[in-house]
Amino acid sequence: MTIQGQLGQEQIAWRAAQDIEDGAYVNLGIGFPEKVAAYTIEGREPIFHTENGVLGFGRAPAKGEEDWDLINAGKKAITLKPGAAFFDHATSFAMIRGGHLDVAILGALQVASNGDLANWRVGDKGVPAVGGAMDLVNGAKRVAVLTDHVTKDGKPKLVEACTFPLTGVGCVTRVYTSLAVIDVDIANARFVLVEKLAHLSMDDLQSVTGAKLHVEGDVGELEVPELS
Amino acid sequence: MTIQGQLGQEQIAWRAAQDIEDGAYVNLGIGFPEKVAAYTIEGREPIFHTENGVLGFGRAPAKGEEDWDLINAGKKAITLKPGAAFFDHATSFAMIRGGHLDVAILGALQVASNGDLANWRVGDKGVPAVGGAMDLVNGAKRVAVLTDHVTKDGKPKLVEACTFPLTGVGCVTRVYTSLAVIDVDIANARFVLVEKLAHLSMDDLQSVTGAKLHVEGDVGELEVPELS
Amino acid sequence: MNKRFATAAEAVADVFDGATVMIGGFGGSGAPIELIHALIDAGPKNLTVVNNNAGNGHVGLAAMIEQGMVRKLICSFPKSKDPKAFTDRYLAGEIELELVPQGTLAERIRAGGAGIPAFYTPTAYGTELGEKKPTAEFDGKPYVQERWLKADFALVKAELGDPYGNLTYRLAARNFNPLMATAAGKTIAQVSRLVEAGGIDPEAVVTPGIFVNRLVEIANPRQEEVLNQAEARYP
Amino acid sequence: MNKRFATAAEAVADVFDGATVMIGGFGGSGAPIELIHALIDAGPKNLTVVNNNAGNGHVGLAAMIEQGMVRKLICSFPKSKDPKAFTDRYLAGEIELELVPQGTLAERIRAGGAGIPAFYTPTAYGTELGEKKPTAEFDGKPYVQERWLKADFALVKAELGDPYGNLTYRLAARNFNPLMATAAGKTIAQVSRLVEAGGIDPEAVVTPGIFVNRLVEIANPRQEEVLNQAEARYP
Repeated sequence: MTIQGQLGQEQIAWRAAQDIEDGAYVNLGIGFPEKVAAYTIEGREPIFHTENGVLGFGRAPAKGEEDWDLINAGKKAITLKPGAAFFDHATSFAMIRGGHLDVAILGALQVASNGDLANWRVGDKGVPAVGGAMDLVNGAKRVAVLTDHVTKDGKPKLVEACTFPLTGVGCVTRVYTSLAVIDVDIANARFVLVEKLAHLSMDDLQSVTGAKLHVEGDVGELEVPELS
Repeated sequence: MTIQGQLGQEQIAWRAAQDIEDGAYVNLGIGFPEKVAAYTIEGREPIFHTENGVLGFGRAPAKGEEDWDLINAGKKAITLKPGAAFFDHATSFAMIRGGHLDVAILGALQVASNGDLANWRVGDKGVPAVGGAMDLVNGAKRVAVLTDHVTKDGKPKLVEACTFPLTGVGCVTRVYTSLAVIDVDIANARFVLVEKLAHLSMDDLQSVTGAKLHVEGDVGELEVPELS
Repeated sequence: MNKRFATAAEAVADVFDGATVMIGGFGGSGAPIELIHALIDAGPKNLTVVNNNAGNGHVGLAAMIEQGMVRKLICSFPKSKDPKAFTDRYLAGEIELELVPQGTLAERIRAGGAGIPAFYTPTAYGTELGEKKPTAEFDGKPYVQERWLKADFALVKAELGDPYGNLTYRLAARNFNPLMATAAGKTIAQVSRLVEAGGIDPEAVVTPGIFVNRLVEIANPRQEEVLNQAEARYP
Repeated sequence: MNKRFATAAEAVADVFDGATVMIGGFGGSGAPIELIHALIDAGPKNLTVVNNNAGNGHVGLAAMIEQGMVRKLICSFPKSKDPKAFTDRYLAGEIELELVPQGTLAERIRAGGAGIPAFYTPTAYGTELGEKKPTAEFDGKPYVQERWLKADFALVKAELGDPYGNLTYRLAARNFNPLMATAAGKTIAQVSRLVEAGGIDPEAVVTPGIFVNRLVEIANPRQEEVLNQAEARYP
């Protein structure tokens, strides 16, 4: 099944940015989740944290202006905003593990309806690398995932139980996909549909989702923003 | 028995200072042990640590010159030497517990021949207070004790087994007393006499010591310094 | 982002009866006297207070104890030049004392802030302060298991603060303050000078703002030691 | 007191075959390139290296791996733009990998420096990186027990240093450096500028000198990222 009008990565990132509150302390995972920062809502000022010891960083510097001692967890050059702070790695993960971060936004290979997340390793092949993902999912007050709704070959990424190695157990509370916004009711191990693309039927959405989508009250319309 | 020519506190502190090496990181307990700093040997530069977060402090300021944000563990005003550093309490005790301090010098109620130390509490009466003593005895590379050889009413302070509540188990390696310098062979639970007052017989010294004093090789003469 | 509160009274107004409150300082050095006195004015009861000491004289923590606000004290060294406020109540059985070795106290608070529920330390092994605690051997050496310590509120004293809550500390007044700032639900800092964002070099920040919820500027803060030498009393 | 060594070669000369060596930095930020290259010149073998990453390109840690000096790597993220040095040897079974979540790696090193033999963390519970480790429940939540990590040597990169070994760090080049400085038998720091005693404000010291054994001044240190963009190789 080919679904028309799916959100692209930028649009998914835009949607996730709508839920970030003013003053929130936010860690964005390497790659796709980094895009969320660009869609910060006017009038709100989230403070971005990077594992390697910076709070309050801003956009990338102009090309040629990089200082390679000033990078983010993805090893990309960054700049500082007024009110930034540097600290060592133990303090950085004290912020994470100690529950001081409001939001962590990560990518996913699979998310299960019990909140389990798999996002660090496909199988036994190649070089495994975990970085700070396992700390983030166990520490942030809210753990959100950005992902295409299905894999490149059309398999569900939202599943009953993860088959890939886990990053964390019962940790994801909201998933932003190319088709929908879905909350995870961890206590009851179920997905609860929050928003979906207007033109997409419940049956079609369910058919590309690997676990039952529950509905409580109204399902909102997932906005398709026009991004320049 | 009254023993003539015993060392006073200043003289005991002087003797302990002879064993502090150049460049050693040293923590001096509140009160009597603090006197050791005054007898630092010319040409040696120990670096003094205080639990409340200062390395590299110096003498007390002149009266009226105190800054009460700059104090030692005994809450006495101090001054800084060039090369000093401030740090928080977790870091301060990381220095202690992590084995970074070369020497801790403490007072004692009792020291046992197995290296046990009792120095924080006499019994169940009154208000108990422990401070950093239990951390120091478990962390410093070398734990030395300064003490009168006997209590005010003549009872041994060097004993077979402590009867007062313990500060630490098997921790003291050397004791400087008013009569002698005694090493503690913790592994074999025995006191080994290093130096004694020249005019004091072995029998007289043993008679005021609560555990057997072993002798290995020569016993040195405990110097009686003339201090101005 | 502005964590500034206009007055100490507003900053501590929601400290509730029965709350656990960490109070920074080592003796008078780093003690947030104005926040403590504002808390005395507010008057919550049955507090559990975490501090290295138990107050000195009749101001600050000693005054809180005299006002009967403190049900339990968690500290390492409840002695001072003038410890009467605590001593009288302790000997009368009116205040509970949990005595903790100083390094263990610091590490328990740090663990609370860092999400480490328990750790092992050699400190207090084989002593009465290590009794009744789980023990374990690592590499042939025995250790005591200690639990994290957290609080509902932390009152800390800092030197500079900015609107984001970044803090620096003056001299040895740092001590427990940066640790306690990390371990409380609400961390309330009094700062001697509130600077604008960017007014603190990011490399010089000691407590990053993520750990701080509220800031009150108290220029020329009082020093407990100086108050005691003047035989001050609060209220 | 003067911990200064004249050259990087002298400072790393006693790193022995089979030693465990912590190397500071996060990617190229804070990586002590000159110390690493001096170590390559010295050529000890069978090293266990602790670093957040596994090198990038053909300089620094990647070059050490290419020289066959590294028997085992303890890290969180052995990937980079050009991870060939590690990847080839890892896939050929020529190098052992202990993969540790980044926060656990930081905390284990910090614990090593602080005399905490073990601690509990929620991180990795229920995952393959938490397998075979002791677990425990605290307040109804499950945790994994992790052990301290110590080394024979730590190579760190700092900005300012004084003869007592006090250090500051530049921007985000701080990262693992201050932790590793505390957790090694011998900590060797390259500093971009060696100042005299008193040349660092005591309040601005990040690593107090007690944690540092040796200092080498390397003015204008090379940056791994810049070297890699120039496709540099060492030796």
